[in-house]
Amino acid sequence: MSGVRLTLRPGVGTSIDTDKTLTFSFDGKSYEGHVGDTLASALLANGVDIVARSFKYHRPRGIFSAGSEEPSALVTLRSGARQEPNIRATEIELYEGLEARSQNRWPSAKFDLMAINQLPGKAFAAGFYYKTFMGTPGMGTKFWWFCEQFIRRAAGLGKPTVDPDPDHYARMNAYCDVLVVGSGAAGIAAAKRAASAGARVILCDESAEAGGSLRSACEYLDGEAAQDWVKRELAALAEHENVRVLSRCTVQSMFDGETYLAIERVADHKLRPAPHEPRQRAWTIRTTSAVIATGAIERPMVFGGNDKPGVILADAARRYAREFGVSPGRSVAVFTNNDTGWLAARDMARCGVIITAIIDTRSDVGDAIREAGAETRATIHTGSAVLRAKGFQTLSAVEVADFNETTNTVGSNRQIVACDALAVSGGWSPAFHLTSQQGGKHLTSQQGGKPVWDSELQAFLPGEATSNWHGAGAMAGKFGLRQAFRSGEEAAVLALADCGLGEGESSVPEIEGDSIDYAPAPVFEVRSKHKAFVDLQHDVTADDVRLAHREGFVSVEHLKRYTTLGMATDQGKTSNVTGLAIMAEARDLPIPEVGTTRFRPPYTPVALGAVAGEKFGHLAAERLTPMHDWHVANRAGMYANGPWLRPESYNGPGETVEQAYIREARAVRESVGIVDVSTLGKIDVQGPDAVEFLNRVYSNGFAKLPVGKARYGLMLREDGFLFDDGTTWRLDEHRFLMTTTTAGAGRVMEHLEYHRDVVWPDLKVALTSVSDEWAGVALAGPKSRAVLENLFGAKPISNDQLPFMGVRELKLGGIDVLIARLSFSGELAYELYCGAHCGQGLWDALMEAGRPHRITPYGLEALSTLRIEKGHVAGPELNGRTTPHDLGLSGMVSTKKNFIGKALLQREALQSEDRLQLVAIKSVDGQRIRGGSHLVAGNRDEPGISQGHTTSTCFSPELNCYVSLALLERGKIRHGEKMFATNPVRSAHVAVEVVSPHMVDPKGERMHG
Amino acid sequence: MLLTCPYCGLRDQSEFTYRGDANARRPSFADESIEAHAAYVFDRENPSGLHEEIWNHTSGCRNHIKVVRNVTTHEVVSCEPVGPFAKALKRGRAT
Amino acid sequence: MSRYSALAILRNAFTGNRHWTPAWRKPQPKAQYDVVIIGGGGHGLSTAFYLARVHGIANVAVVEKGYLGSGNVGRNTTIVRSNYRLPPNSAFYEKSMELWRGLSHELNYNVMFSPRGVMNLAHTPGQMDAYAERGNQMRLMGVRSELLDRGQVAKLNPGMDVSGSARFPIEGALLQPDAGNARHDAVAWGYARGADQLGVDLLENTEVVGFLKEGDTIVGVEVERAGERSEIRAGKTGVAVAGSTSRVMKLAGVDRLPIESTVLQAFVSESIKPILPSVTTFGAGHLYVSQSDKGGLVFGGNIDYYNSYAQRGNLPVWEEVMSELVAMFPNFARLRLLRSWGGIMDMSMDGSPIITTGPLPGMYLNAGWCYGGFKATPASGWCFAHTIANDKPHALNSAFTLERFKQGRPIDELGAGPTPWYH
Amino acid sequence: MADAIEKVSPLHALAEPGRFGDTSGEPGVGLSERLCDSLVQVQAWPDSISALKKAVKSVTGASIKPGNAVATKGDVVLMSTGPGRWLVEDETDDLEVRLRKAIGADIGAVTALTHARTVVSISGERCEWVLASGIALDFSADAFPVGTAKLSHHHEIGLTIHRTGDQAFDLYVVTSMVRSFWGWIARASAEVGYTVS
Repeated sequence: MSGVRLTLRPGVGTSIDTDKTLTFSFDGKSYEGHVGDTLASALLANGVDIVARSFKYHRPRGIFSAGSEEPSALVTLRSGARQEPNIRATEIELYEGLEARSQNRWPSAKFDLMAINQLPGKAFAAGFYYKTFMGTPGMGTKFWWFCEQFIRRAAGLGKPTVDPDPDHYARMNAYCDVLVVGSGAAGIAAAKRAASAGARVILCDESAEAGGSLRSACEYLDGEAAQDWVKRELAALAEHENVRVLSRCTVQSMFDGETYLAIERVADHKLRPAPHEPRQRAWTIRTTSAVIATGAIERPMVFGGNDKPGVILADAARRYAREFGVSPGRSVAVFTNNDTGWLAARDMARCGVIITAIIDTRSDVGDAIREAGAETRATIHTGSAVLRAKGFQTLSAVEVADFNETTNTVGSNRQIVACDALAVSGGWSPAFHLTSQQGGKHLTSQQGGKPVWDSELQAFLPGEATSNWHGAGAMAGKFGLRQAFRSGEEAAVLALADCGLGEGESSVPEIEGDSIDYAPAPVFEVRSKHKAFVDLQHDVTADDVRLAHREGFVSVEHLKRYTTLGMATDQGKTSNVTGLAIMAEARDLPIPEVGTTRFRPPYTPVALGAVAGEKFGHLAAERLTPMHDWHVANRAGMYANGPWLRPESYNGPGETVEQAYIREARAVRESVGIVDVSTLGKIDVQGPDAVEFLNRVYSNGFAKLPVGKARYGLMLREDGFLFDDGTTWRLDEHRFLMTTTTAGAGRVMEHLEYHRDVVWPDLKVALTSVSDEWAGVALAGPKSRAVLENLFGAKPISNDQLPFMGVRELKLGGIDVLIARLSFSGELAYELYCGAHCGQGLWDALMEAGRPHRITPYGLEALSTLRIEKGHVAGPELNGRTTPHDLGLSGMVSTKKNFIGKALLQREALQSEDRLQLVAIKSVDGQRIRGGSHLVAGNRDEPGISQGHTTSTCFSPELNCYVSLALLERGKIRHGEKMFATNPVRSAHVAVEVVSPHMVDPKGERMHG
Repeated sequence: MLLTCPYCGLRDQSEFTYRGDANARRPSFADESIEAHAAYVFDRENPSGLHEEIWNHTSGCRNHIKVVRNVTTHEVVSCEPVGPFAKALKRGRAT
Repeated sequence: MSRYSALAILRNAFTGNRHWTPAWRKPQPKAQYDVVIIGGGGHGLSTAFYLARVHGIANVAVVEKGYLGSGNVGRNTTIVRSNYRLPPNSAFYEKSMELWRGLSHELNYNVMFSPRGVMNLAHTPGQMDAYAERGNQMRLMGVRSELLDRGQVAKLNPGMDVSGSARFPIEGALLQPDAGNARHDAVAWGYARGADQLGVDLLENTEVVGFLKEGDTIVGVEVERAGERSEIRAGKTGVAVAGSTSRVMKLAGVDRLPIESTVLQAFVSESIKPILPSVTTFGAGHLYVSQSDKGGLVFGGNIDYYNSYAQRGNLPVWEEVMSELVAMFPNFARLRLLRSWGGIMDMSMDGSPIITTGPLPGMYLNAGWCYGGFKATPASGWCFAHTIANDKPHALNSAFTLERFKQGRPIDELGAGPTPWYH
Repeated sequence: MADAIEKVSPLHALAEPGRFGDTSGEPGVGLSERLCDSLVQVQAWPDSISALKKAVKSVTGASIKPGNAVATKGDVVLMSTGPGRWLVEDETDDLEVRLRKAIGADIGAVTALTHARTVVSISGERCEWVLASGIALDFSADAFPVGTAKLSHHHEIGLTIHRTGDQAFDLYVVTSMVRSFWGWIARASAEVGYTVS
């Protein structure tokens, strides 16, 4: 092929601005194009014929189409961090400085050493990989593993970058009454009609310029050139207050509930996005109804060498001539089985393209079409077919044979027709990809979604709608401008009815131009002994399809999976129907009985970053406590605890985390420490039935909890396993403040709400999450009371006024502070809650008051150390597989009342004493017990099986050794036993002694003091 | 997919949390039998076609709704309020 | 029937590939079989294969509603691993690994098992401890595992965001070096061809519409083929229909099971040159990704959280999955999603499978694979075949009972409890 | 005794006044933040809705409006957040106490949320566009009229959204996540340009 820019005049190059020249590069060579060009049109204009190599055989490939259906012309666009592999040259708009490279070749697209893949030829057919590389018996997978390295490197298309994407992405939620997909004749008609009835309309088109086929149409609408008409109408629509027009915006997926995902390419037509401009925007469009007017995709014909650069779809060739003023070759032949090929030839000729021959499989062609043919001055070969494309690398001639329409075979007459481009038309396939994504059946329609074969059009049409969508134009089999306008309006009326709106006004323009018959002859393949391709990108040949048939892979899904037909980046847009037709012929079945595969979203490939949208790099919200800044300023390492960030430890200069937490924990035991507990879940429980409700959801009793007291409570799941724990404070008769674990807050809230609403709706209980209302600070250590006395005076804090588990409200600095005497560490301790916005103030006051006692802020690690020493369970022990009995909490399980989980806790296996039970272990020789150890009887070399595992591990300053809580088989009766904590992945094997988990102050004298 | 919250109106599914089969009915509170609870907790009819299920409008009013949905087509057939205010909401009185 | 080899390929190439024969027969159903397996997916086909190969029971039919391999075996992300925590799972999946390693040979079909390693990222020290605990359990069960630090992770994954400023910084990872992936369709076709060669009848486009019963005992199935109904009698009837379990069991009068069906989506990008060597999972959410031999990134995340039989998912999972993927690999943002699809998962109440005799006499049930069924394909078939042949489970599947729920013996890896969509 | 403890906004360091994002034209939106003096949730039992409405009226002087219409009177704002449930905002500091006195346990529940929410206000020509870029609601004036409130979320961040004007919204954001929310809304506003006051 050697494309060439035509002499530009009115009607030729309607989409480009020849006054504006752009410089771009391909494979390092610099070229010029115009504003309005695509990369493909600019390459064609510059005579670049080989732009890519195919996936499997690395055969040279050129430009095959003019749109998103392109299977061949894939290039790598941009470089560095913005490098994008597999971009279709037919879609990318030319911009100044555009940089593109061919891919999947070495050293160049023209000369690719990997083309050696063609040599084994027929050996490399469908199913090749399944039949070899098994290696020899006993070798296991090694041989394949070895070969696979090379195969992987040879496969793949373009190269990805390893640099992070420098651009950002955005999302948009949009609502409308009628979404119109596609802004061709049918889409514009639908949008106008819907807007005229007052509907909110969104009109999307994947191209930069709206108009679809109108952009290259030769017809006049209301006496105006189609191109001018489109521009005017679209401008009017865009001005309409109810209409939003989105160009460069591909509707990719149809989801449930009339939800559509569309991707707008905001800045892909620029060298880089403007500052603050997203590269792409993902539109989530929720509509009441939709008009799908996505047009149709031209099909090629299958014949020998049909993949050669120079073979191009006829309508694409016509568009290059009309819109971009480019001829695909110096002499162009046309091969068709339908009238549209002839009209494409005529339109090209009118633009100045030299048409040398028109070859039609049909012998009987209408007079109007013959006239159009005559206008091109080409030699006419009816009842003929192209048997083979000839030429080294690129097309130089075609071999034409006479064609028998009844047997679909060629005769013996052969002629060589010289040409460097061949425009082919094998009929049209409606683009109902979006509606096919829905698949499945519908309540009211058993046929819904399933495509229907139209033997007149030789095409599948979308099946009955499964939801509120209405097909229009070529997508629905309504070909030609007149039908497109009419069906667009009809679809809009149906969509308006879905919205409960009136019918609006009709405004179909008067159309001057051809009346075209789109129905092709049922010819899909011209059989010859030459390699003929069905799927151009994946190199699936017609023989591969027949081989699949021979080997029994005859169902359409098997065909696809066995040959990879239709699985390339174009998802078979130009090859699926042809593949089916060849399989149908092999099976001697009508095409529809072979079936179709369901199209899957997205319609065209979508940047992963665009779907991530504004979440790219901002994966999840962080939850911060009111004292967050103080922690950071005071050298706290922050630890992600679910969405929360919590201080891990406050690391003094040169101090390790371990040194820091040991210091902090020691300070608590010896004097006083302060810790931020704002992250605990807090639920306000109120109402006349609040106490009854708590009594049902906790395994221990709450009926008799006095006002002004807190109680530790256990919650079980319905299946009897531990769910969560925490304290609940009775603030007055009908008002409680429940606390939960940090991680469990959300699920506890949902659990409670579910039971209140669904199970016991008659209980008068109000549940409100107040986790964000309260800042929480815990003071712990023998000096904690002294600190509080500094702030509140001695009396309110005395043991009488605030006994263990007591709760009261006091004033401090003009605000209310709730104080509860609770201990997680086993020391004398308090929790103080105040309004979150005042949290820092409370913290500062406590720090100030604690200064005489060298108050020490402590983090999660020390908090954990203190509770491990005390044998208090937390998240790692509440792992969803433990029961109260396992953790030594049987006393918390009421026998006097029912509660959630009680019944299934009685199941036989949960009552067994063979289960893993909570113990502590102590390192006996000073070695460090590391997290994740298992308890075994044997030495390092022969550890034996696991009898249990550690759950929470620390260095205990109190015991001066490494300790851990652990779950051990029958652990309760094994205190004193010597074992090993083995940790092979961390290369540790530590001798340990099993002890009671209550390692510090087992009688609880300190916290009660 | 969109669901109609009887209080907030038609909303995107991302605002809701799925809470399972609406026909899994907890035994009466007095019942402590393993059989009855095991059937409630573990056994599901899991039909294709119409399915009655509970959703919570977690990112909205936090009310629960009983949704009848065709699980073969994802078509939402109805959304009914459940919970203390179900009657008021059914009568069309938001509050 | 021809044996596959490099030589056979060459020989056939010289004769224009005209002499290849069907990979399996398309037989007419007999009136009676020793065993009928319902479900021509991976598990049903492997069961039939091992019945014939290991137990010498070849008078077997596999009854498939659509085409062979039309269920989850052809819709998954192809990950093969045995990095489990709880001993019953660990032993079972390690048996599967052993079978995977010899599978291409055993079947004379290249299933492209690729032991490229499975890496689970950890994002906090606590998560590292949890992975250490799992890795140690694996080691004690004889499964290789390694704990990697951040530097080692970075080295193996060019492009991964290992910076401390990531929203969920990567602390390290647990690696099972012998795990990897395989070509899913090849597994179905390899088992199909293998079973067929041993005499098993594979009945495609044959839908079970009822069960034949004598009293309570199942004695076969009623099927519909090409619009016609017929009876196939069977000494034993095995059910291995994954997402359709509840539907099929209802035909036998079993109305309730500890299973709910949900949709799981999977995604594949365009083909690119190799960039991702191992199977990698993101630990601060739910995401797994690997690169196929063809070059596509194959990935997935959580199920869509609702019951579904629609093989079609929704947008929230797309957004979640893509945002996690590009959080882990910010260089993937410009790569492009090619295709997504959905499969129906039979989610059990503890996230672990059921391979058992019963629940009715004459019947055997293989179900509850949640979304872990692909890697189990060999061991599932091997154990199910054993269970059918011997009328009792093998030690490897003896914990995967139906009764475990009522007894209080769940096998709950995540500790998520009896909420199927949490597993 | 401690010094007076003041409220500190979690956004105090983030919401610096100025002009940000695209500065090529007029700013598309303006952002600001504030804390509530009092924000209290009241909820009735199903049989005591009218008693609760009466009690609210007696305390605030304002009448609850039907549906999601927001009642405002002076500095009082009454927003519905669910069946039988409203948020009451005013500029006093003892609203909770007064409401609790008027609403006994037989009528309903009273819960202070003054600190649980931080209010982010957005105004300007492009405010619908900015909000729609992250929140799955229909922000058009027909669907979301001035003087109504809706509950929604931005990913995991819960929001109560009050349309205070044609081009103005108050968003009551969960306090612990308001910094993340601010980060998002600032990024979303950058494309259209924004001011912070």
